[in-house]
Amino acid sequence: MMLAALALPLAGVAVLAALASAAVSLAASRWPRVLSWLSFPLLGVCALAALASGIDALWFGGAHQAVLPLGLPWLPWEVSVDPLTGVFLLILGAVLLAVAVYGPGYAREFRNGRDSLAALGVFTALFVLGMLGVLLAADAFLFMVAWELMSLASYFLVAFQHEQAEHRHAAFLYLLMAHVAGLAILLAFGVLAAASGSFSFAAMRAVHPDAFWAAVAFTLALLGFGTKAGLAPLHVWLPEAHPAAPSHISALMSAVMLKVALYGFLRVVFDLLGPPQWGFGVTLVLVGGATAVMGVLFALQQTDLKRLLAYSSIENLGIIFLALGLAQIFQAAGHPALAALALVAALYQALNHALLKGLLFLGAGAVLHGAHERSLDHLGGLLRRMPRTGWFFLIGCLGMAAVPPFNGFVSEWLTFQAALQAWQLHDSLLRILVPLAAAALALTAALGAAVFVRAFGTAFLGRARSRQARHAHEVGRGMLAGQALLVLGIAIAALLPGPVLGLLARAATQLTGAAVTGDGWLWLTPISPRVASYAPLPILAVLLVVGALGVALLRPRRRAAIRRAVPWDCGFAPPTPRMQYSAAGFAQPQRRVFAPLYALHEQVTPGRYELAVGDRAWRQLYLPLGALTDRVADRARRMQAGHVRRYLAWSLITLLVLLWIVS
Amino acid sequence: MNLAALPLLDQAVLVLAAMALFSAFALLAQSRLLSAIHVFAWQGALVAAVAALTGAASGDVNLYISAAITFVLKVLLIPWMLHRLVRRLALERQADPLPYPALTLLAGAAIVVFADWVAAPVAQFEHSATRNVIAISLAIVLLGMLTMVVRRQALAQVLGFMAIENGLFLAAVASTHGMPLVVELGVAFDVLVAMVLFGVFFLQIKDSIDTLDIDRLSQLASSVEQDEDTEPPR
Amino acid sequence: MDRVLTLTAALLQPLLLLAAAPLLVAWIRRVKARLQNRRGAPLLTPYRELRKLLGKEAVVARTASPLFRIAPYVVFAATLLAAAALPVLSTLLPGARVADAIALIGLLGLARIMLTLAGLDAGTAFGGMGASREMLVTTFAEPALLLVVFTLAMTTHTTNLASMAASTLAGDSVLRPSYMFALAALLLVGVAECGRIPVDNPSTHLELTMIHEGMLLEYSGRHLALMEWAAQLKLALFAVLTVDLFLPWGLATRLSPLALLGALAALVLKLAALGALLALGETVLAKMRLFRVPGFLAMAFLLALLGLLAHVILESAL
Amino acid sequence: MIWLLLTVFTPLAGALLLPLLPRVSVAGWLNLALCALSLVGALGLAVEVLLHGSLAGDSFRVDAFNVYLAVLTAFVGLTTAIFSRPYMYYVHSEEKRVSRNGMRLYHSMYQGFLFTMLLALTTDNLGILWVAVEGATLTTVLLVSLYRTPAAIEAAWKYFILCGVGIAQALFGTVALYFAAQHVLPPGANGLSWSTLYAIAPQLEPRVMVVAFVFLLVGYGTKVGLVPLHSWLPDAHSEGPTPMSAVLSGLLLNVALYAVVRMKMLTDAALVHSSTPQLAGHLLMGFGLLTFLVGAISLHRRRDIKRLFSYSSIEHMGLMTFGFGVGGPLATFAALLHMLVHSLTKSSIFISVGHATHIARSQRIERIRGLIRTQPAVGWSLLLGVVAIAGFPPFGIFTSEFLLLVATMQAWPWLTPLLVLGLLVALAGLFRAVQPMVFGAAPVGQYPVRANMLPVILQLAMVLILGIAIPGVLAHWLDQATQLISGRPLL
Repeated sequence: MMLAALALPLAGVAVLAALASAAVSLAASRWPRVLSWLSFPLLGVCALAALASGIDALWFGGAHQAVLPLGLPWLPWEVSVDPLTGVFLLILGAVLLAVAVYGPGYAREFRNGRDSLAALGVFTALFVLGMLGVLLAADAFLFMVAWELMSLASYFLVAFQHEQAEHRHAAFLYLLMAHVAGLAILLAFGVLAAASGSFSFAAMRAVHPDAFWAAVAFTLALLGFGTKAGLAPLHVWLPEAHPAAPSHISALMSAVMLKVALYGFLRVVFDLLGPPQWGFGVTLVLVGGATAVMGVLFALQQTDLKRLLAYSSIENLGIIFLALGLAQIFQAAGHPALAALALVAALYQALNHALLKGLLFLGAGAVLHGAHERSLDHLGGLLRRMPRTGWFFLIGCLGMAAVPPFNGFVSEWLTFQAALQAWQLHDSLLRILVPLAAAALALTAALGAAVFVRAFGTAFLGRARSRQARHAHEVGRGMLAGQALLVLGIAIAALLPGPVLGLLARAATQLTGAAVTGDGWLWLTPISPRVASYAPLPILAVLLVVGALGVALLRPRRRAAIRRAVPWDCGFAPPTPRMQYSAAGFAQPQRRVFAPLYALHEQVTPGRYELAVGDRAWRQLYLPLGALTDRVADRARRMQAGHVRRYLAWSLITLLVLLWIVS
Repeated sequence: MNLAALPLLDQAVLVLAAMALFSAFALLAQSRLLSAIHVFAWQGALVAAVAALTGAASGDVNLYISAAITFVLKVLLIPWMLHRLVRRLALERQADPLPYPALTLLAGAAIVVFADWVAAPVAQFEHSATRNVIAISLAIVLLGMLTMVVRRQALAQVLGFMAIENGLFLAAVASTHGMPLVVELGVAFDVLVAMVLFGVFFLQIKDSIDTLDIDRLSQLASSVEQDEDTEPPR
Repeated sequence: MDRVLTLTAALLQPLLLLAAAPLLVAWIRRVKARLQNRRGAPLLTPYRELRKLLGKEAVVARTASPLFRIAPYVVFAATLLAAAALPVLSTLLPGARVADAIALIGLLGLARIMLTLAGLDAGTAFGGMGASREMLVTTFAEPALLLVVFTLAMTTHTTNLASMAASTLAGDSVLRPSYMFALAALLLVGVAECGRIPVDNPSTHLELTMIHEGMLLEYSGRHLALMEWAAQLKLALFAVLTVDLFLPWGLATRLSPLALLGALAALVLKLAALGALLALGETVLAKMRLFRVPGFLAMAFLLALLGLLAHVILESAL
Repeated sequence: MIWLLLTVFTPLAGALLLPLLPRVSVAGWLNLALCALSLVGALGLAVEVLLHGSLAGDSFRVDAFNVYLAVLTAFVGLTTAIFSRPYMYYVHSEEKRVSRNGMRLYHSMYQGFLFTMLLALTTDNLGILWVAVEGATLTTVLLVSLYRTPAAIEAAWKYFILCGVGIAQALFGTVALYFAAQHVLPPGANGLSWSTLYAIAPQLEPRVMVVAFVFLLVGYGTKVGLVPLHSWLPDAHSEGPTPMSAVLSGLLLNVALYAVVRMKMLTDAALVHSSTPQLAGHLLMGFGLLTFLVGAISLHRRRDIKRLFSYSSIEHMGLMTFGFGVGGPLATFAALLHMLVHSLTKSSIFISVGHATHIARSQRIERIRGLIRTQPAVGWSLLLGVVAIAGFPPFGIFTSEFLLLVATMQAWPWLTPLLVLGLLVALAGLFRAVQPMVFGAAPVGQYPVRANMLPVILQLAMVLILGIAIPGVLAHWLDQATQLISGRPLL
């Protein structure tokens, strides 16, 4: 089939388009228009090509390989496209397309500033290039090069508005953690390469390390990819870095880069590492569950809209890793079909999260653009000032809250279905663990709904809490179109779960060897109709019909439909915006309930209440590490005492000790 | 091998080497600068004599040349330059007493024992009579370093440095009957240039900190980096 | 023919529940009044209230956005849809294929989210307060409810409510410890979700204790009618859910008129008993302070979890 | 042969000729031209080696190992000369920190330094190697004190004393080697010729060789900057003029390491039948690891930008030493590649640092702020240089570190966590210091300076290309060197 072989060339087009975008962006420092007229359109081309390549790879299946004339003589760069790559190319393409449409409008803001547009364009393109490279790489060397390129380019993007000290701090932390991740991954590949004697994925797939080294490789991979994916307690960089970047970059980082980390983990642990082990699965379930709960609890307390979204990303990645753990457990227990189901649930969740979080970050960018404010305590009433952005944002929020008929529910439902098959396991420990994981998931889902009710409710509903919010304006057509594209994607994922699942199942089949079907275009029946099924289209239809009937039947015929009046509020004095519930107040009950998990700093002075919700991991893990480094550095410095006689003594002692050793 | 069975020349070499070792100790302990320079000159003379005697024993012409170079350089030229410096810097009366002379000398003795222990496997491999001179030369090298560690006077440090050179030369002569001539010339040239540079430095140091006590040369300690008010130059 | 019949039944069952929901509320009020030695209002009062509200002018706060006016319709439709997934009379229910138990909980979630957003929309203090507290309740109630469903799903190997009920009907009656825990949890969750004493008091507008009513404070006219009706439907829904899951006996497994009539009679009896029980509870118990609510809900969550664990540990080996 | 003479003796001629020139500006240009000429020679030499294999003569030996270092030396010498011409002219005519005689001395010694470097690389005679390395100290010591400030004099004094003593130990080691050789070789043979020694190495007495190696290691290791012998290095690098820092970090350390590796090859060959055949490698690994870790941790809490980067040099020298110590084709290849890319990157960083200190008119890190705002070219090149030196792809240092880690993973898996820790600590230290310098708002009253960024762009571009694809010729060349050192080719 001709079309089947197109996946790799299309991916190549995407890579070239990203390269071209980077190259032309260099001119943007002189001609700012280059960014809007060339850089972003080229990224759009890249996105379309990636999208097409991903769909092609998923549709036709099979792996396509090629060797590039780059790299080291005995270690050429190899690339390949297979269904697993396809899933993530699809995600990358979809989000990048929206960003490419959205970007020009957003970047116009920077034309008047002092920040370099060329840097923005070049590093955006390199960032995309790095992510593409990670997805396409079929050998460890290219994978690492692309991985670090991705980290590095995104570092520069985080540091883009570097005149703000907190952005610099975020960028530094990000780079450091990215390096931790990179080195851990490198070591994981080192273990695999030591076993197989080669860096090519094909060779690694053929020869597996023994159980001990497999565990080492798994731990390293979890450490590396988990850091990038924001698993607790390695997540601290994420809520710092994602908000610091320009919003369309935050969208790419949260929606795509985290998925690329997920891809890497899948590639290493599910594809290359060899036979699954239930211990790996248990680890993943525990880490994923803890991350999800932690992420959502912190998301609930954030007042910065973008930080909130970042913590929510941590939560979602936790859920995804939990599902991966289920897949690993099922696979190890000899239930490949269930493993495939859990894997599909994870992939579906990844796709949903990419679309939703992309939309929400673009929406947050629009809010920032329209109201110049991203603190929930200074927003309010934006739904009336920025209606289109507002409704798009609502769709994103409902999707994240995982309610039917939105897409977030589909993946949550699939995960629950997978977890509920735990009765098929024979080990009683696992049989207890899996339902517990489901409980954690349920808790997370409920808290997640609270997070997004709070976010949407304080930012878009109620009344403006600041002058900027009162004078907010709707954003331009390009930025709206970018969001609309993602809404389109969300609609497809929400309403046609069968076909989407059919595509994603190719990747799950590749990794587990078992098939999952969606049962037609209307129904989602992963196991059997008796067990469970779900059909979002009828749900939407009924909602619309009932709603329309209600409006039609209840609308009064003689009078005006409604009368506007001052809010009632139990008849007290006319409420002012300051009397509204604030974002901090909204989450106060949960703050009390979960108080031991937060590092709270509260300060009450007459007429003022100040609250800072800190991350315990930061104070108990990272600050001591930093202090330790400084202490060791100071001690090492004492060697350099400045006295030449002491240096000579060092020299003499070294000589004597060495002579003593060898004699 | 019995000492008495050795030819007279070899016996003389051994005696001279022992005296060179003693001079290294003298250099270590001597606190007056001018006397130390004299001791150094004597050490140079002893080493040159060893070279000449070894040349006589083996009939190697190169060794005579080496001995001559050493004599000129280490006995005449360098002590003369040092003398001039001492006079120019008005250091004639300056003493540089050791903080713990007894301990230092004991450490020196320990170093000699250590040097013998290290050199034993090397020396047992040579059959000529002068093999044990290798241990002596190693000891002189290490004692030179010790001198540099314990002495605070810049000039005394230079003497230690030059004593190391003497030890090296002794080693070369005793173990291998001298290095190839090119190398010897190169070494000698380097020593000469080094001496010139030392002279330049003394003047510069004296200019900048008004003393030659090298413990005062500790501005560049990393801990000083913390100091806010000292602005290092570019 | 069969298909048409099933579809009709599927359409009629939620409508039946919708129609009967105010009656259940009236019944509870009546029993409660009797327990308090009052006569109580006639059973048709809730219907009259609804009719009155539907005829009234709708007043909307100036500060509210369009979402405020859409929310009642969404809340109503979502609750109704959730009811459609519930076997009221018969286990032959196509609606249960569209949305299983998890989707039912999801639809209730959708309704709740719209409700809380509407509470926040006017920008008033009480609306925000109600929304915030509602979210606190959800935080525990929703997962507890899910766990209850999971416990039963692990036993019956399905999350389809109709299949669950059918499976319980078909099996022998076994005394399961897990069901005991799950039932207790479900009752607690139902009380909390429907805003009944001791978590919330539906018959008061005392400002500082309001949860559900706080969110409805700005509503009037037809909007309020829809919201109230949806709340009544939700109560009925929880009642039916409880009996479906734990006491399905009487449900029609065939679509014969006789079976359906029997099912109706059984349902009326069971709901009446459950309503009386709730009324009794509301009479005996006092409303809790809000800060004790998390403890109450955590207890529900714990019970649900215990149910699940009891199933895994004690029953699954059977 | 003619190429060799051109390469090595052009700088010697320059060293003798340049002080005679009356005009400073002409001397700067001539300095540049002589470097270019030397580079032409080195390139010719490289082509010759490539076509005909190693050249060996009476007292010189040019094989794949040293010819690539020679080209590198000549190249970095040239690019630094390009940088140094306007830089030193500015120091001389604007800042008035260096007199005319000082400028003459500078140019003469610059060429003299290059001469000693190239001589040390191409000679076959271990004695001449020693003389040349000592000569490198002597030529640079006056340059370190060129500014005549107390700190500069102190740094130079320490540099002189420590390296002098160190190199004396190397001479003792050389004597011991010669001694061992004399017992095997017939009288009249050249016992200091490396080629000869290497040929007869298995017959050399292992116990003598061990002692000799210790002295040579401590001696040349002092110049490499191995911990705890490194104390002179930060002082000397930070107090001298910046072009000197660039060549010291980029070249001198390499040449010293080259000497160590040559000695290790001899020792390995001699110890092959003894009870401790890996002794030299283990010593190098231990020193390398210690140096690497101490260098990495010392990057933290620095106040002086040039000291910062000199510690970075120490760290990287440790890494290379470790690589050579691990041995085996992969690690050796990695270490060779690392030498190459580290030299290019580090000298480019020092060039950027030079401009940065001129912009901020201070060497203190906390006074250098907002470089990208003030002068984007300088800011970005410093930042990109640091990115490269920290081991990020697509720069070449990533490749070499990747290979080194993998090689360690295969041979000594339990040492890799230490390496990884060091790399992390180093990255944190570097970026902690560099980020505030390049980013952020510019201080008031800070203006751009005239800067020629060509050398930086050229060198970083080369490092970039090496990171993406190593040209076949170069890979072949490195592989030949790998074969020489480790006994087996990689390809």
